[in-house]
Amino acid sequence: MGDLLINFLSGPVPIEAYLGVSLIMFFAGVYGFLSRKSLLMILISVELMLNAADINFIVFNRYLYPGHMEGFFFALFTIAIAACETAVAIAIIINIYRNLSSVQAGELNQMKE
Amino acid sequence: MNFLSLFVLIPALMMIGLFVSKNRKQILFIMTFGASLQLIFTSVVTYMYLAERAAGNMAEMLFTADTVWYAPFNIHYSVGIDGVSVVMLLLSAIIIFAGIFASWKIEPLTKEFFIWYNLLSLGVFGFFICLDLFTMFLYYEIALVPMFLLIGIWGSGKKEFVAMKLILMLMACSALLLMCILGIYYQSGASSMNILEIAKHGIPLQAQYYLFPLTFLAFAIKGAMFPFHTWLPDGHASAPTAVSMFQAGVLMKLGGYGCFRIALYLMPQAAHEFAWIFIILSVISVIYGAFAAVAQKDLKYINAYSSVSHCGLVTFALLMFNQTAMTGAILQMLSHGLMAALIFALIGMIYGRTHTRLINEMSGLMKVLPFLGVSYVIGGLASLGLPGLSGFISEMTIFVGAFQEADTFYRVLTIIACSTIVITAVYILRMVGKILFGAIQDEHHKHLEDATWYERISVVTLIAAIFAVGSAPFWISAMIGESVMPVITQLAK
Amino acid sequence: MADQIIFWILAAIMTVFSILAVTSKNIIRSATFLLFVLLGTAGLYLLLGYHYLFAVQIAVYAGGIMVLFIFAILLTNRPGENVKTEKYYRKVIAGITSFAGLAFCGHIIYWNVNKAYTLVATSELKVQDIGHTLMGTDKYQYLLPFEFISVLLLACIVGAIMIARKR
Amino acid sequence: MQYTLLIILLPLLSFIVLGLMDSKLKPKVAGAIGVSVLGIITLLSYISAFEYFYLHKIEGVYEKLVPLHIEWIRFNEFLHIDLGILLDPISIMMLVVITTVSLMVNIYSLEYMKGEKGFQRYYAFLSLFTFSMLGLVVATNIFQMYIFWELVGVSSYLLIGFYYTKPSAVAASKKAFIVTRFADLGFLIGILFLSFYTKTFDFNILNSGDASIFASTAGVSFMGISVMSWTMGLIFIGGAGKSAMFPLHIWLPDAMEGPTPVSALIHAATMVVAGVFLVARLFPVYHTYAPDVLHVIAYIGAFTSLFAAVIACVQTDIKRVLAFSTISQIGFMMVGLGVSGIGGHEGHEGLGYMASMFHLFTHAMFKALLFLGAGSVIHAVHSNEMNHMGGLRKYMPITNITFLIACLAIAGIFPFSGFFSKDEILAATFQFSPYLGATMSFIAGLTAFYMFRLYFNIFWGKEHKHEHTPHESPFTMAFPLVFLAAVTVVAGFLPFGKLVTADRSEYIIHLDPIVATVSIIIAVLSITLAALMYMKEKETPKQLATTFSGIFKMASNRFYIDEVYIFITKKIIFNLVSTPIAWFDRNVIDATINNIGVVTQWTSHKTKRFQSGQVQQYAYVFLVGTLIIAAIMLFV
Amino acid sequence: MAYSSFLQMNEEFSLLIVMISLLVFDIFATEKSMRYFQPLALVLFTLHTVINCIPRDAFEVAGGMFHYVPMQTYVKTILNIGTLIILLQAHQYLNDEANRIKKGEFYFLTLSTLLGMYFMISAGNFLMFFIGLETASIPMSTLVAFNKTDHKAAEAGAKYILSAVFASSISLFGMSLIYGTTGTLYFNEIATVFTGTSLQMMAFVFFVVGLFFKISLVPFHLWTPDVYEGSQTNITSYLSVISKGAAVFVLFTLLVKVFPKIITEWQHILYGLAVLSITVANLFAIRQQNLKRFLAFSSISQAGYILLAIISGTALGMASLVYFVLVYMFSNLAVFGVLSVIEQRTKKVLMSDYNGLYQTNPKLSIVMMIALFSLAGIPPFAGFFSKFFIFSAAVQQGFYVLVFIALLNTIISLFYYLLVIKAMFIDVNDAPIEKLESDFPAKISFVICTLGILIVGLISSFYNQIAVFSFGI
Repeated sequence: MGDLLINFLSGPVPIEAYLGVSLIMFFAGVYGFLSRKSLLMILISVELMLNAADINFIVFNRYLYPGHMEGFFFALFTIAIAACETAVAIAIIINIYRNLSSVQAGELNQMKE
Repeated sequence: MNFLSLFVLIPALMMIGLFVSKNRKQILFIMTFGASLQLIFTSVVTYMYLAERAAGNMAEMLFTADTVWYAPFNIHYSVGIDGVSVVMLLLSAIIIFAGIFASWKIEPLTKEFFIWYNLLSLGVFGFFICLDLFTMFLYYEIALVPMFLLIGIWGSGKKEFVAMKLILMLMACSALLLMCILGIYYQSGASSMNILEIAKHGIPLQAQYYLFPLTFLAFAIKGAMFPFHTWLPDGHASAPTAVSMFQAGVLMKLGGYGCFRIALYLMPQAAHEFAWIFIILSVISVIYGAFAAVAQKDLKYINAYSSVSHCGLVTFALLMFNQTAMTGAILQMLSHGLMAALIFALIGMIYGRTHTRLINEMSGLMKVLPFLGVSYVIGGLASLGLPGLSGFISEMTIFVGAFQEADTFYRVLTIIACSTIVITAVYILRMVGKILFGAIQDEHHKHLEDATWYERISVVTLIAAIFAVGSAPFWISAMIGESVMPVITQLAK
Repeated sequence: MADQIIFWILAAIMTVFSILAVTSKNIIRSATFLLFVLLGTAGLYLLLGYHYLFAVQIAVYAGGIMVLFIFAILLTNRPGENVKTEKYYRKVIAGITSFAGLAFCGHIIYWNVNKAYTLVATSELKVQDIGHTLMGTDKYQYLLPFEFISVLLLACIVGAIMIARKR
Repeated sequence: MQYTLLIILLPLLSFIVLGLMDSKLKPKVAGAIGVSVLGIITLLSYISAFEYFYLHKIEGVYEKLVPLHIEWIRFNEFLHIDLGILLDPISIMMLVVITTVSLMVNIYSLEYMKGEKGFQRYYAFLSLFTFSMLGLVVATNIFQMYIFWELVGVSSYLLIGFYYTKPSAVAASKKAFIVTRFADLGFLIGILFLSFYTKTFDFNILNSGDASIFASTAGVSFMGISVMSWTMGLIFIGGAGKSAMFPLHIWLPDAMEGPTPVSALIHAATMVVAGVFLVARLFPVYHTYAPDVLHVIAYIGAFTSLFAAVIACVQTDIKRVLAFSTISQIGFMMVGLGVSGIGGHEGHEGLGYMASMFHLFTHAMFKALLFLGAGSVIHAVHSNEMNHMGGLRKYMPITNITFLIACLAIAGIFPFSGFFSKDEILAATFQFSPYLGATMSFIAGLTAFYMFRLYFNIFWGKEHKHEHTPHESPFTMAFPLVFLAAVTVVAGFLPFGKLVTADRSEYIIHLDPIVATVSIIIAVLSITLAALMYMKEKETPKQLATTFSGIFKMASNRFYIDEVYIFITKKIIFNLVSTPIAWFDRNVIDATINNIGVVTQWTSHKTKRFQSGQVQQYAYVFLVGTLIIAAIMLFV
Repeated sequence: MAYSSFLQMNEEFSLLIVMISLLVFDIFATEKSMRYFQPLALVLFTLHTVINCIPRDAFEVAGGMFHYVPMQTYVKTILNIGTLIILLQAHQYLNDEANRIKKGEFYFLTLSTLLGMYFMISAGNFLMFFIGLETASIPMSTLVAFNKTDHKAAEAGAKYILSAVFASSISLFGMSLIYGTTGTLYFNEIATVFTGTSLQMMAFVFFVVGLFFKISLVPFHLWTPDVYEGSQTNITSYLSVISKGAAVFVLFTLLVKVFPKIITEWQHILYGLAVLSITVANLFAIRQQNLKRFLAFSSISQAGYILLAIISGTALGMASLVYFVLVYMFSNLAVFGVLSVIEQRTKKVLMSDYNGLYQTNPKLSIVMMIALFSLAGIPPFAGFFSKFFIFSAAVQQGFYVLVFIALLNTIISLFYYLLVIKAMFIDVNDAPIEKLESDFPAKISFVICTLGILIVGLISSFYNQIAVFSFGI
């Protein structure tokens, strides 16, 4: 048992593990996006999704293509973009709140069909 | 750009003129002047054509001109005419001319009416002078959509519904057509969309098997072939007079012309394979249309079904693949165009007075409307194929031509098709008898005014043309006869 | 070895808190859980030797975005009003779909990702290198996107202010 | 003989002028134009007849002259419709008949139609008819004949429907046109067959006796009958329609709705014999290539003749009696043709043909006379019904006498023209088959009977009360009666055998004394019987009617052929074919198209909820879409 | 360091200058001089359009980060003209009391999204591309919510930003996987190594749906009608024309340049999506009463038609696509222009409100009709030509069935376009929209659109010019 564990833990962290974490994060975000009612919660879920992608970039850069810093910079810029998105989204959500006195996604149903 | 382009330029200029015109007088002046110009020009072109042929120019198309338009697609603006186009141009010019007088008092939105009307005529003329698949299709489509507004605004009855249905059905057939045109062009591997060029290249047999039936069908729908004729009765019934005339007189002819010029000419081998299907359908149209007309109560419906029947003969004859029948088909297009236009003009005029088109609600109109009545009888007689009027010539040419095929299949169908001359007589005489003869039953009908001068011009023009074709068919038939030869040779390969 | 252990701890934290963040009923708690996830991500960056990115992650996400979230939550959360509970079937559908997506992507990634890597030493990236790369105009240098993203930032600021201001 | 063209063209001109001017012309002027044009062409046709019969006989055979021949429309290298004039004995004879009767009718109508609304139109139509009929008889080819055949049909339609405000007239005109049109269909198909096999329309080529023309028909047959028999049979259907052979005769009695002079011209003298003329024109072809059809023609003619004669015996409308009599007499002509052969220097092969043509000629004269006489009576008493007449001989002496002459002629009493022509037909028939001959003799007896029944009922018998006293017709009406009566009296002595024969060479007529005597006896007996029954008011007819009520009723109702016609047209064509087709069109074909639209719209409305307005649902669809595409790309 | 090479990016620089100068003007201008803001902006933008309309030779900046080919000039010019038309049409709106204050923001945001599109178009690297994409969509969401006091606008803004963020997350995830499988983010390098392994295919799909979202193809389209309906009409037109036009061009470029090795695969995807988009959008459009919503579905189906050009992957397809976008821009903007004029004055957007419009506003009706006919592909209007070329491009590659399905759908689309025309010309209305006088800039925009619709088709040099620089596989 112990050997097995040590065997498992020896050597570098496998790339699949990183990718698995990011994937779980990503789909947790997806789940949140699809199931939560509050717009803010939806936004929180989106953050998870963006973060998952960032991790992917970083991991790929480090593990597979360490020659250049492409993944690194992509992640860096993505963080900035995520910040922009969040800021704008929150502004819009606040605007929704002003208009509807609520931030429930279900109430955004004036336009349909 | 050679002088043939004037055919589309004149309507275009007329449209511009109308657009800036101020009052009714100017509108009517522009229309009359323009249409007369068009008619004269058409006659001149006809004369030039005959002179050129007499001078021994045996080219397939005369007065051709070719300008590259969209080089990447090898689309050229190429024009040229042969005898068949000349006949169609004449027909269109006459009907457009007559149509103007038939809608002299059109209300409301006179200007708009004539603008759309001109657009229709532009499309039709363009279609007949063009040799390039793309431009042909372009003009074909131009001559389609104005119908929607013309019927929708100035029509009667369930006009919106009918306009929509008509346009959508015809759009369906032009969708089919567009696909076929592209298929023809790409499959032929020709370096231009010019049909002469494509005919030289030929289309692989395998492709023809797909393209021919579809192309033919697309045009046949326009020619109201059973069972795709159903846009026609409603369309005729709801359209205003001039549009009914135009539709029956010219637009339906685009179908037959297209079958002739594109489907048969470019895909002769497949035509042989599939002819039997369309021949059967045509014969069904002929008989079916005639029988359906017998049971109708509305004048326009009667004539609509009669058109189905008559135009069935066109495709029937085209598919006989011999010179006589094909000449007959073109003659039938000409003759049906004139007759149908005449009858629709008269129906419109009668409807304008009686405000009904149901034959049960009219009787004895001959007494109060002698001019219209007599003209109506003439139209009816032309339609049932009275010698001396155009219908006889075309039908006989068709029957004689169709009889040259000794096969039992052809023979039986030809005989069935021949029997239309009886059924036609039945519904024509029934209709004439009910509305024109007998005693006047409706009090209001006793004080109707007979045709006005402009109505007379319209009617007389058409009758004169019908007589001209009917009593002196030799030159027109000879002209057509030599012009169908390229198609026949193509089919004989 | 230590890397491994740290990684697995971080991984466990991130997985658990990701899931908690999207399932928690209380929105403030969700935000907090998100913070933990973001910090865990920062930890991963650190683990992989991207110190600079670690700092950025902490500063931007934890320092900037989370604050925004907290403000927004406070602004829109009326006292006494609880988050409405979601409909059950919706959760189930969302859950099934997400899980299916996870399984699908996991399957594809697991079997197809390039595992023939040789991990070079996880030395720290020099800030000078980062700076040079960021300011260069050659291939694999990032001045143009850097300049360009400023336009994005500016536009977002303008837009956000335009939306958020009272008039 | 180029001037014969004028004979054709002048009536056309007159039609155009009268038709276009219509009511702008005064009635008198219109009448004058009509009459003078007819006068000119009558004169011309007489001249041409003289010229032809005197000058154009070469070696005992009359030439076939084609003074005019233009190509009208060309179908292909062989087939082309030409317009031209073919002069041979029968066409010359027809020219004479047509112009004469037409002229008489034109003169007669001046008075008869006076004051009618549409007088000008009437004359226009008469001119049109004359033109068409003349064009028909001089046709050089079968298609030209067909063209004028149709034109004749239309003129007939127009003239029958002249009183267009009268529903019965409209119905009759329609019926006449459609029935003959139906027959024309057969004609047309026959022409098409003929032209297909012979590659020509031209009569001269067809009749030339050149067997190579028909070479391609050899061995071709359908249902055991040779193709030439089919062809000629179909062509005969056309002739049968125009000539009112059973069962296509139904239109003719109704056609009496037209003005009486029209009946005289079209439905007695000229148009109705077009069928006979057609058979005569193609006689060599019939004789050589379709003798079986010729025999069928004979039997149909005989049956029709008998059938019509029986009906004529019980009709009470005088014009209908005459109509049935016409049918019966045309039957005679058909029989004559049917039993005939060609040639006739020795033996009697050509007798039937000659007799038939002769009968055509004489019949035209006396039947026109009868009709005009009847018109005169109707003009006087304003009724068609026999019951309203009686004892008119006192008031209308000229009419009486001329009518009597005509009756005697049709009954076949020597020396009136009918005797000669009918007698020869009977003789020819006896040669062919004694049974047929006997039948025909019996019919001749019936003819005499019903004609005198008619005569006595009109001019003798009990006088009917009239609102105003009947009076003799004025000169313009009387003159044609007298003229035609004169012709009727002398025509029998025309040397017809020298002029009009099957092979265009002289045929010596031998009167068969036995046949002649027998037929005169039969005729006299019949007349006596009629005199006994109808000369004085007696109960005998009524008794007879009740005794033979079955047959009497059937005959009065014309053996219910009209009912069959109505059944076929109304019940079968209209209710069982047209109405269902119209229904099918609206409710199946049209509805299918409409339903495509309806279904599209329905789908559109049913999918509303897909666009729920919920942003999460949008994302859900987005995600699922992505996954599905990815899955398809990877696993399919 | 070769900063000077940046100066080659003429279009981007001049647009940036316009933006900055407007921003500066907006900040420092007095209340009074704000009157000159719009004329100045329009003049500057026109100038920008004019000076940048000549194509240059291809070049690269920043080591391939920015990759210019001459065709881009045409695309950008088309976008410029479109934006100009929209700005002209928005003139009225921005002069309203309520919106006057937001003028500067409007321009700045619009132009910054345009700049984003420029970079998206010219990107030679996924990073550039992604930033461009985001620049084109994040500020856009604030534009969508521009009428912030309007519930619908607010809702539309929220829907847009959430959908956009979701889409870009997925797309980003896809990009990360592309990076993971190819090891590079430069387009030209990816093209050689991207061979279509399983993971690459998945990455590709995840990535490309982000663009499908922008183009709003079924089933990634559901946000479109809501957002179109909610936002201010000029913004809607911007979304439907400019944003979409840029995206389709980019999609073509990417597919052809970056993923040429998996052409069969992406052709299959596009095949399905084209059929779905055209059909579903048409079906949904039939029942719409709100014209903006209706146009949303119409534009979705138009996007489906555009796929027919992309699917061919040939130079012919490229030229047809750009041409289609050009024509589509004129037609759609004309329709939206009419809509905006009417909505501006009367707040009416339902189809039934348009009944009898011709009686009172003949000119507007005619413009609208011509534009709708052009959208429906009726000759002699340019739309006919553009549709024909697109079908032609697809048929040339043998997509007969696809073209046939598309053609059948043109019937449905004609149906609903005719519904509008019917409302304007045929239906009677007791209280039609009163006579409206549109302001001068709007009039200019109508003239430009109408002329465009009329001459772009009939005069072949437009197409031929485009065809000169088109490229395909």
